[in-house]
Amino acid sequence: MMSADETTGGGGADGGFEDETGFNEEVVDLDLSCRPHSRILSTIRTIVTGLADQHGFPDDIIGQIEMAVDEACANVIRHAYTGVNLPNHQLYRIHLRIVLCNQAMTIHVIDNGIGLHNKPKGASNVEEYLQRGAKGGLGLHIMDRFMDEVSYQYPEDGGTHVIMKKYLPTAATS
Amino acid sequence: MMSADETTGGGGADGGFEDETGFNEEVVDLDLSCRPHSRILSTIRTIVTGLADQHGFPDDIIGQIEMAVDEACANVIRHAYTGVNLPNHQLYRIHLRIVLCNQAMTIHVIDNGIGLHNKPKGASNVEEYLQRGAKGGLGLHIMDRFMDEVSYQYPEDGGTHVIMKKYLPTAATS
Amino acid sequence: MKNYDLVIHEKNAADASQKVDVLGCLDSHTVVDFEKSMQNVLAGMPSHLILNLSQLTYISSAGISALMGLTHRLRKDNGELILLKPSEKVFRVFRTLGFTAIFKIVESDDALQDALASRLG
Amino acid sequence: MKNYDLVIHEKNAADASQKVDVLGCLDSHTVVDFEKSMQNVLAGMPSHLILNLSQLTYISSAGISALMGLTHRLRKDNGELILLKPSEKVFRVFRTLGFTAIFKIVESDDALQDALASRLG
Ligand SMILES: Nc1ncnc2c1ncn2[C@@H]1O[C@H](COP(=O)(O)OP(=O)(O)O)[C@@H](O)[C@H]1O
Ligand SMILES: Nc1ncnc2c1ncn2[C@@H]1O[C@H](COP(=O)(O)OP(=O)(O)O)[C@@H](O)[C@H]1O
Repeated sequence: MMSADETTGGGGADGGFEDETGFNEEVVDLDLSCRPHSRILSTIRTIVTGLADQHGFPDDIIGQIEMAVDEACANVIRHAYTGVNLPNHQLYRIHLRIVLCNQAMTIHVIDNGIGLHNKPKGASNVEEYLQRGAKGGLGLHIMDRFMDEVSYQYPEDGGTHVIMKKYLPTAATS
Repeated sequence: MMSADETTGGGGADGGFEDETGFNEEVVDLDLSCRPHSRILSTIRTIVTGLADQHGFPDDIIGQIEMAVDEACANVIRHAYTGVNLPNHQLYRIHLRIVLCNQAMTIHVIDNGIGLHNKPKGASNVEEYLQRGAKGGLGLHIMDRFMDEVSYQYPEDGGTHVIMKKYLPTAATS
Repeated sequence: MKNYDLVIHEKNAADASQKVDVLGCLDSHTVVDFEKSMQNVLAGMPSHLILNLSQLTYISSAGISALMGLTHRLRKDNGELILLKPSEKVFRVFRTLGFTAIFKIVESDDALQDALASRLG
Repeated sequence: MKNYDLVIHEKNAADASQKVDVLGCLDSHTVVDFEKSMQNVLAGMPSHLILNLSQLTYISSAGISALMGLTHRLRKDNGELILLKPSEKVFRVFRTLGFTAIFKIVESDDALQDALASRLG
């Protein structure tokens, strides 16, 4: 039913995504790409909430997916390319891949930036966030808290590849 | 705060779209890409209508943009790759570029297919469509009828690049 | 992600008309199933085919072409395709493109009864 | 494509509190303008800052951090940031993340009057 995620390979450059979905009738997948400017965030939220709604998620969960994706993209915009010198200006991008299958919605957020290897662990709760002086860590915490699965990959050629998955309520209970 | 965008230049390598937007603060642009399967059409319509709505278009015009884009994408799916043998399966794609600026929404629909060079002119009205036995031409007619500007480009390396533009009602009357 | 469905009603014993509710969207994807289902319906030789479009949320040129095909086939046998209560959005598309002059469209169940009575009476 | 705006009301002459309506979304993009505007508002030394969030449709971590910053700055001067009537969606985010225990949130204009009276009285 969802060959898609099982065989998932790397993200990578534009068009270099591996075909991971085969021709499964039940899967819809879509690549998005844009410049990493914060004014794109509302556009991305409109797209993600529209697709989550069409896919049958209830409103409260749509809000969670919206926020997790917004945080991941805001991180690319604010952090990924700081002090990075890429050979080609077209490499400064946010890439998204959205995969809709019977049981879940999976969103990949990919950049070619400095990488999140030695990331400050996301605050595991709000107290921790406050102890740090309410600075940093809240975005990663929100992604963790609001999505069912979050994982990070670090493509060989650099950058960060975040994969977030949310199951449809009915599928989760079955 | 937003170092990223400053150094960002042109549009996509992604199919070689030209950058028409420069660094205009008011412009949002976004590349989309997916496999040319008809089940993606409802997903594309959800995205396009969501963005048109966010951009302030009234419902009746949103419906027109929705239909024009749907027809252009359906044409890629049904016609562009018929009998085409591309060297790489990743070239069988629909590319969309959506540009939102102050006065208008522009949608590019691009394929790497056989090209529409000797296209049967879109039916210029429904009578003409009926005289042909109600076969063909209605899709191109709808695109022409519902959008303010429609133009076709034929990239050197093949395929079809349709550009459709719709002005915001207030901008059009100013 | 169900955005297309059909409800095929029993053929009316009195006048041999048949009603089908079309739900969701009729686009280049869903029209394949729609045409197959309509072929089965027409095989039952209904006098008239009534498509209830009140819950049709979207129609593309592929959907319109399918309706044109049905119209022609039914008229050949002195039948009629009747489009019942199209939503405002779908009606606007028919009107803008000039299809209101071609399709038989009725806007209420009363008008449907009148239309059937006048054709069959 | 206006999806963020502020309405900055006159400072209340009686209790020196000030109200600001926050409209639309407070995300990583719009928070830049928001923080600049709030700096100007705080320069006027309001006793309390009341943010009317009834028309706030979205808030991200950047928006929440900005509210945290305002809370701290106001409390330092014995003032308070009061969040008035957040929409259900925004309130749900505050609650799920534990911020209802940190922010001063009031759910009606009556409750706001009570809160101001008790703080100033
Ligand atoms: N895509 C990314 N590339 C590089 N660094 C990142 C990325 N995403 C997050 N980070 C790092 O992780 C930290 C924590 O991120 P987050 O929890 O969103 O909080 P904040 O953005 O407020 O610092 C950031 O400060 C940044 O150093
Ligand atoms: N992207 C495309 N690539 C190749 N040929 C196309 C493309 N778009 C349209 N065409 C050609 O133009 C014709 C008219 O298209 P259209 O008006 O949509 O009607 P229909 O799809 O019903 O034939 C198609 O039959 C096809 O031959």
